[in-house]
Amino acid sequence: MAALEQAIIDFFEHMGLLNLTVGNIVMIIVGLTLVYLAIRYGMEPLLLLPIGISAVLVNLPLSHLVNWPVAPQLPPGMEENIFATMAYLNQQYGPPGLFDLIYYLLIKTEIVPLLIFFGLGAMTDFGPMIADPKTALLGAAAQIGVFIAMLTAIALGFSLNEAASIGIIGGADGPTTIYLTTKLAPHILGATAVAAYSYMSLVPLIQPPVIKALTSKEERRIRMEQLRPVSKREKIIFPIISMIVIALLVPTAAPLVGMLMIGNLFRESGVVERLSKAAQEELMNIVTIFLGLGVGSTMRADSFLTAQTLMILGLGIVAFTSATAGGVLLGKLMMKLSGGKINPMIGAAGVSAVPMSARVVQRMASEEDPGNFLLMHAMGPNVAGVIGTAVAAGVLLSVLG
Amino acid sequence: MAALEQAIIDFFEHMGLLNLTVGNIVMIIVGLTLVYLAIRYGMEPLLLLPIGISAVLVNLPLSHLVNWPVAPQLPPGMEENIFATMAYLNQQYGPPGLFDLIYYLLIKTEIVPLLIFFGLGAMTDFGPMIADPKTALLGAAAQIGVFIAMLTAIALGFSLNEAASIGIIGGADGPTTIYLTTKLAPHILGATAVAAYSYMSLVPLIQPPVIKALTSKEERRIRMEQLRPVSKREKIIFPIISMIVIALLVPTAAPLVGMLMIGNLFRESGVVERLSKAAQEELMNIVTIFLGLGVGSTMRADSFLTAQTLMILGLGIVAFTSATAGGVLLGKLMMKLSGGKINPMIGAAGVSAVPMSARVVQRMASEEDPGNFLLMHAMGPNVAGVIGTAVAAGVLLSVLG
Amino acid sequence: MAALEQAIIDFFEHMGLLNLTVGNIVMIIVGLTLVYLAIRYGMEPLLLLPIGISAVLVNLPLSHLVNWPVAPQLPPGMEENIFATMAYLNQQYGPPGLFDLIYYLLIKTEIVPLLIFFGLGAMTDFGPMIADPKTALLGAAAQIGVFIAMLTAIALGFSLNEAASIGIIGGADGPTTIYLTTKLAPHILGATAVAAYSYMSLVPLIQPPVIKALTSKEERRIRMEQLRPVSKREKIIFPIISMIVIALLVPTAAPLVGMLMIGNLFRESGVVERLSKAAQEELMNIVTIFLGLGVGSTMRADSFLTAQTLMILGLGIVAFTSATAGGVLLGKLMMKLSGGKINPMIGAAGVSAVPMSARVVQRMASEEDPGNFLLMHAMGPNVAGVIGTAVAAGVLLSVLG
Amino acid sequence: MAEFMEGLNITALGVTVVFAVLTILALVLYFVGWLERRLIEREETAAPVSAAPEVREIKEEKPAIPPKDLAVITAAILAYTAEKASQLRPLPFKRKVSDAWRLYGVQSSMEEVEDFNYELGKW
Amino acid sequence: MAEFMEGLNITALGVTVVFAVLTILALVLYFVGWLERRLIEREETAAPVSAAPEVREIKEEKPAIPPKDLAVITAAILAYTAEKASQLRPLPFKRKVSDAWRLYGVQSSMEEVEDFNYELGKW
Amino acid sequence: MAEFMEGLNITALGVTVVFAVLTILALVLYFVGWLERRLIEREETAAPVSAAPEVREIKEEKPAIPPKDLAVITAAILAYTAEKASQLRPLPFKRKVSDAWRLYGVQSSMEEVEDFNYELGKW
Ligand code: NA
Ligand code: NA
Ligand code: NA
Repeated sequence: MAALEQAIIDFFEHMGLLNLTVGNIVMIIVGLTLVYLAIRYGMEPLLLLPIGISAVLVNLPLSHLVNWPVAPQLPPGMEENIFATMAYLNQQYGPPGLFDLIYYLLIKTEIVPLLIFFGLGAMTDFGPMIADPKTALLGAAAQIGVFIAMLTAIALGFSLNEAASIGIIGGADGPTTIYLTTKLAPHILGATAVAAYSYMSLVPLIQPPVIKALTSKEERRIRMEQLRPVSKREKIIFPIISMIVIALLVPTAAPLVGMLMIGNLFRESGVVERLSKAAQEELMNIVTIFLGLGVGSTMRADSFLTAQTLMILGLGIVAFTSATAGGVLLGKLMMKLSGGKINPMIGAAGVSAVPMSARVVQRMASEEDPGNFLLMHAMGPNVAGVIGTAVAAGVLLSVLG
Repeated sequence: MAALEQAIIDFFEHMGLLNLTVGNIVMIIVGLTLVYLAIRYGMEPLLLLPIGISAVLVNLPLSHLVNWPVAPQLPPGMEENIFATMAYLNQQYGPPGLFDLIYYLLIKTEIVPLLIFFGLGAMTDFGPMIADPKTALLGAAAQIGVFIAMLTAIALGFSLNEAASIGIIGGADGPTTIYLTTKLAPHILGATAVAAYSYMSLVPLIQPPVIKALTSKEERRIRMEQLRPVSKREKIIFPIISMIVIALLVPTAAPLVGMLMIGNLFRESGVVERLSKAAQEELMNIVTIFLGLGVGSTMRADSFLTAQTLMILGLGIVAFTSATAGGVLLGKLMMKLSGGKINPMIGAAGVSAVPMSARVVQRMASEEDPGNFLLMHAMGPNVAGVIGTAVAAGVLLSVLG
Repeated sequence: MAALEQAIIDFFEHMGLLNLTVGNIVMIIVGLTLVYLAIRYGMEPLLLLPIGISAVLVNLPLSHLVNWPVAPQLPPGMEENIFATMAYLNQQYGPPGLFDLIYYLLIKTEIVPLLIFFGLGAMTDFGPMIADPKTALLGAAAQIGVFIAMLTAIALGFSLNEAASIGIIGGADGPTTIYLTTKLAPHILGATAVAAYSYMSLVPLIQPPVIKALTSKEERRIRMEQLRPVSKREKIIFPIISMIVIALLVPTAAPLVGMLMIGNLFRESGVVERLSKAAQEELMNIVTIFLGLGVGSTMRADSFLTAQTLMILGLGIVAFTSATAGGVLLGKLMMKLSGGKINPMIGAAGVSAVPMSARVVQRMASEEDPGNFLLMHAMGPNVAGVIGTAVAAGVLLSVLG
Repeated sequence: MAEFMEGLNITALGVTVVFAVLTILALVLYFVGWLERRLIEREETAAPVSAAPEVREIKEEKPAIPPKDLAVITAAILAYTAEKASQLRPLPFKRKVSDAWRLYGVQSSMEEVEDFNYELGKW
Repeated sequence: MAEFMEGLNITALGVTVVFAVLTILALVLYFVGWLERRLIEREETAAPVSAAPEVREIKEEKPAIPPKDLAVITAAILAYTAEKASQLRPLPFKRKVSDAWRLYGVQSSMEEVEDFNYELGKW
Repeated sequence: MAEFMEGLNITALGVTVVFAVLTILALVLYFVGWLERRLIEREETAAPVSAAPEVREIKEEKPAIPPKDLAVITAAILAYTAEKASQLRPLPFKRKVSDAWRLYGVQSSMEEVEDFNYELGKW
């Protein structure tokens, strides 16, 4: 009977409830908040719901879904060797939990972010950008937000690597943010990923005041000419040319842009519909599940509950706001140079968050003039913004990686 | 010409036919029997067909689909380190065959059983249990079968770890059985998995006599009130609450219950239909294929053809019978306490095997009284049984793991 | 400011454009040619499009999608150990790029080719071969092309292992070619894979002249009796029997034939439609994407741009031509033995390339006599050719592997 | 024998824990149900004006189809499907409606771009 | 030259084995076919009463649709599909029929629960 | 402060590169567009006889359905779908049309074998 008592005592000592820390409780509340926002307000539910619920799960103590730290102290020289790292972590912290495997095998190796880019390519119609290539510059201008946020982060005391990961939030591209943060500053992955996806879904709230502040009513009423048609041949050539041009200029952006463009070629070629569908659906869905669970599993009290995280969330706003401003200001310049043929608002769509910021522009245009249709014109900068952010990430990687 | 003769002689010496052992032949027959049962009688074909046919394949000598042993002798300290284990096995036994990779990378790491639970969560409607929470206790009562079978196994000379893996068969949950056996006693994985799935499909034969023996005609004729409606909000809150409550109480059950409930949240949230569909279909199908092939590949003559295996198959009946009895007996108690408002038969549905045991109850009810509809009431204990078995597995893991 | 200048100089020094070699440019053109052929002429687009575009991508310098060599110099004893190999490559060449992971983890381990065979099995109807088993011999005769091409390759100075990989191109089975080349001569994988898939799509051009040269007009006009019906039971028994017979005789062919037949059993059993559909669609599509990208990523200037590659492309024609001739000649023998009941053209369909060579035969038959329907008769040798090539690969592996 | 004693201990622990956990879960569910009923009551007292409109949106009105017609249509479609299954192969997955936007003018294009599923969700 | 001789040996071995294996396979298939015919004969002698009913079940009767109607329906649906493809987006995957069971009473719920696919199969 | 200076340098580099890359890309796209227009012109001068027929094939004629009919059919199908969604479960994936070939004669079998998707593509 003593043995039974002992077994019961042992069992209760290892009960999660008795090991719950304040940090755990706060993180569980954070996770539940993300779940609530995703379900109640539809905020990027495909990412924020899995992220939120797995943040809850990994903060229930001793649950063995994560046994390894997110940013471990490794012996010198091991950092770069994923196989040695995993064997070492297994030795130090015991066998991996499911979420450790997802994080280390699928996310840290960049498999998942790159496959997401592959699927995005298969989903994206670059037609509007091909029809009016000058709008691509607006996609470049919005990247100014990336660097302004980065500089602000440095000023606030973040390291260069952290600051670069924070800045990229302004690119409004979830997978790019995850890709860069995983490489440069994995310990803040949870914070930057959550910031990126949260603000992407808040674009309709963040952008309009900035746009209004920078444009006059007349400017917002400018109508634009209809876009020229784009042939199937151009759409097929586009991903090939883009891949080659960008990879030759910024090799560090090649993985992101390459996978994006392979996906797009699958889409536009018209001869591999099976594969294009798989990239957009079965593979994309599976990969999205793993991305959400893996990112959420990095949200542990010790690395997430810091003043840094709050600052990162604040810097996210800086990033989105200055990115919007950058786009609109170049829009105004292009308006002047073109003799008023370009509506400066479409610059705001350079913040990718496809197609939300393009829709914001369309909505604001029709508020001023119900007959003004800017949507397709805004899609040009919008898809260019995806490429622009990948290039910016490439530059940051080449300098800091 | 001598060289040619030599080549031909060499070739024939490595011909599988000449290396076929009696054990191989028996295992091939066992595998073919499973295939036959799966096709001819529809016995859990999604698992038993892949298990059976891969058992045939791995017992064809020298076929190189499996090169590594299922339960190898490892140097001390290596057991827990999956990466070191695989490198060691590669060194000792040569490169892995496809089924070795499936077994060691996907099943032994628990990836597959947990993803199956994730998919099950996305497929399961916990509504009936939410509508009538007291039926959850019947799901607990059926777990008594787990422990009775475990004690019987110990009495028959099995080790504690083996006995626990055998007992869990009584939970009537294939993935839980595979999860626990892989952790506690991998050398009997083939036997426990086959027993679990076989008896799950035999529930319509095993349960009725037990139920009849323990209940009177009057008891079986008891009609129950219709269940109350369950709101969408309750269905969303349920997986979150369950995950938190169970993981806090039994952390070792957290992986199973956590993945089940994440899947269920995906289903009920209504905002991530892409992911919920992927969990139920594309991911589930792929994972099921690997589960079946991986489990079947462990059925080798040397570890499967033992007296133990026959005993395990026998103990499986003990487990299912006593689980059914446990559920029905608590059902009778609840009937008395409720003043005859509860039909004791629904206790039998605590043996999960969703939804088969619930259908058995429904069928027996309508035999006695064609107007008696117990199906939804039996679904409560039925889905609760899944949770109950996961908790039981958690307890066994925490004590023995 | 000096620092800025330095950063810019550094950046440009690592610009891909400045590191582009002539070899890279040629390989990019080769890749683009494959893409063009796939899109413009529909040449096996599901493989040649991914292969072509990833060949382009990996030849853009410094792009970090591939960091590891395809056929590295390894310390003695490491060759066979995939885990040690990867850890070593990581140490030597830095972390793996996405395509390195695909190649080393999915293709070199044979996971992908075997899963493709699994999917092919689920797609293939062996009915015509079951209905008329003697046509299986024509599937054997076509394998003569494998050995003629192999002997020619040896005569041209290729090593035995290389020659075997080149010969198997004549089997007209992409996955078998990839499977065997990966095991015997990984450094020529790109060349043999491209040759196999290219010539498979050129079958309608390659076969007719050979067939015409070997048959008379009268022979081509021979009509054949309608095939007998095949029962469901026979179709279920076929994959099981074939797997057992072939694995017992040629164990080295067991992985290929085993997976093919498991897939076929899933198809014909009729009880696991979910899994059969998954094998044919979601799993197949995903695996095909990885196969194409992984194979394409091996097409690097240093290993691909050699005189060997041109010779391999030439030998591919030898292989296809002699395979066709082998089939037709046995067809003529069987015609004589059967007293003119067998049309010798169906022997050409023993070159698998399912169902293209069978269609070639049908088309040539109806040109001579519009009322002559040979398609189903040609499907027999056609599917038998898949098995025949797997057996031939098994023999080559057992002698050379 | 020692093993059997330990087995008994584990059994006692296991049965206790399983029952405890499911009892606690049941109690929590009763509590959630009670809360839900109170919330619904309060929402109803707060009248049809306020609160959680998106919950109601879900229950869209659907025009009733007379059961007989429904049966006829069902039968027709099923019969049709059965008949055609052996001849029709699935239409290729229609993925690219794309160029529509420039042909049908700007208005129709709006809908299409909203279809643009980069963000993988709805806005 | 040594290599070429070895190649010849491999060729001899390979051709022999390939032909041997496929010949054996063909013989086995002839045997299976013969067995099958005998089995069917025996089943038929054993009369329409007994044996393998599940094989026959498969061939369900289906009500014939006149070919002309079939063609018309096909044409209509194809034309309709083509026309709508650019405007209609796929209806969201209708996954949760769920609450139906409490609305439509117990009888209808039976069918639904049988749909419950935890066991991933049919019972 | 040193970090901030380095940040400024990175910013200068980054903004330059991003603009440079997208400008080059835009120029290339203008060039491709110009080439495309020239190509189309040349194809048109070369008359309807020659050139790229497979591009045109794509734009198949489709019989127009009067908008009103279209709306009616749409409404009917949507209403029907909504009504049935809770009762109908998806027809099992019809995978094996198989034996058809021997029942319907050799002619029909041709189509089926063309359906045979080993090569995963079209011929
Ligand atoms: Na962007
Ligand atoms: Na259970
Ligand atoms: Na072949």
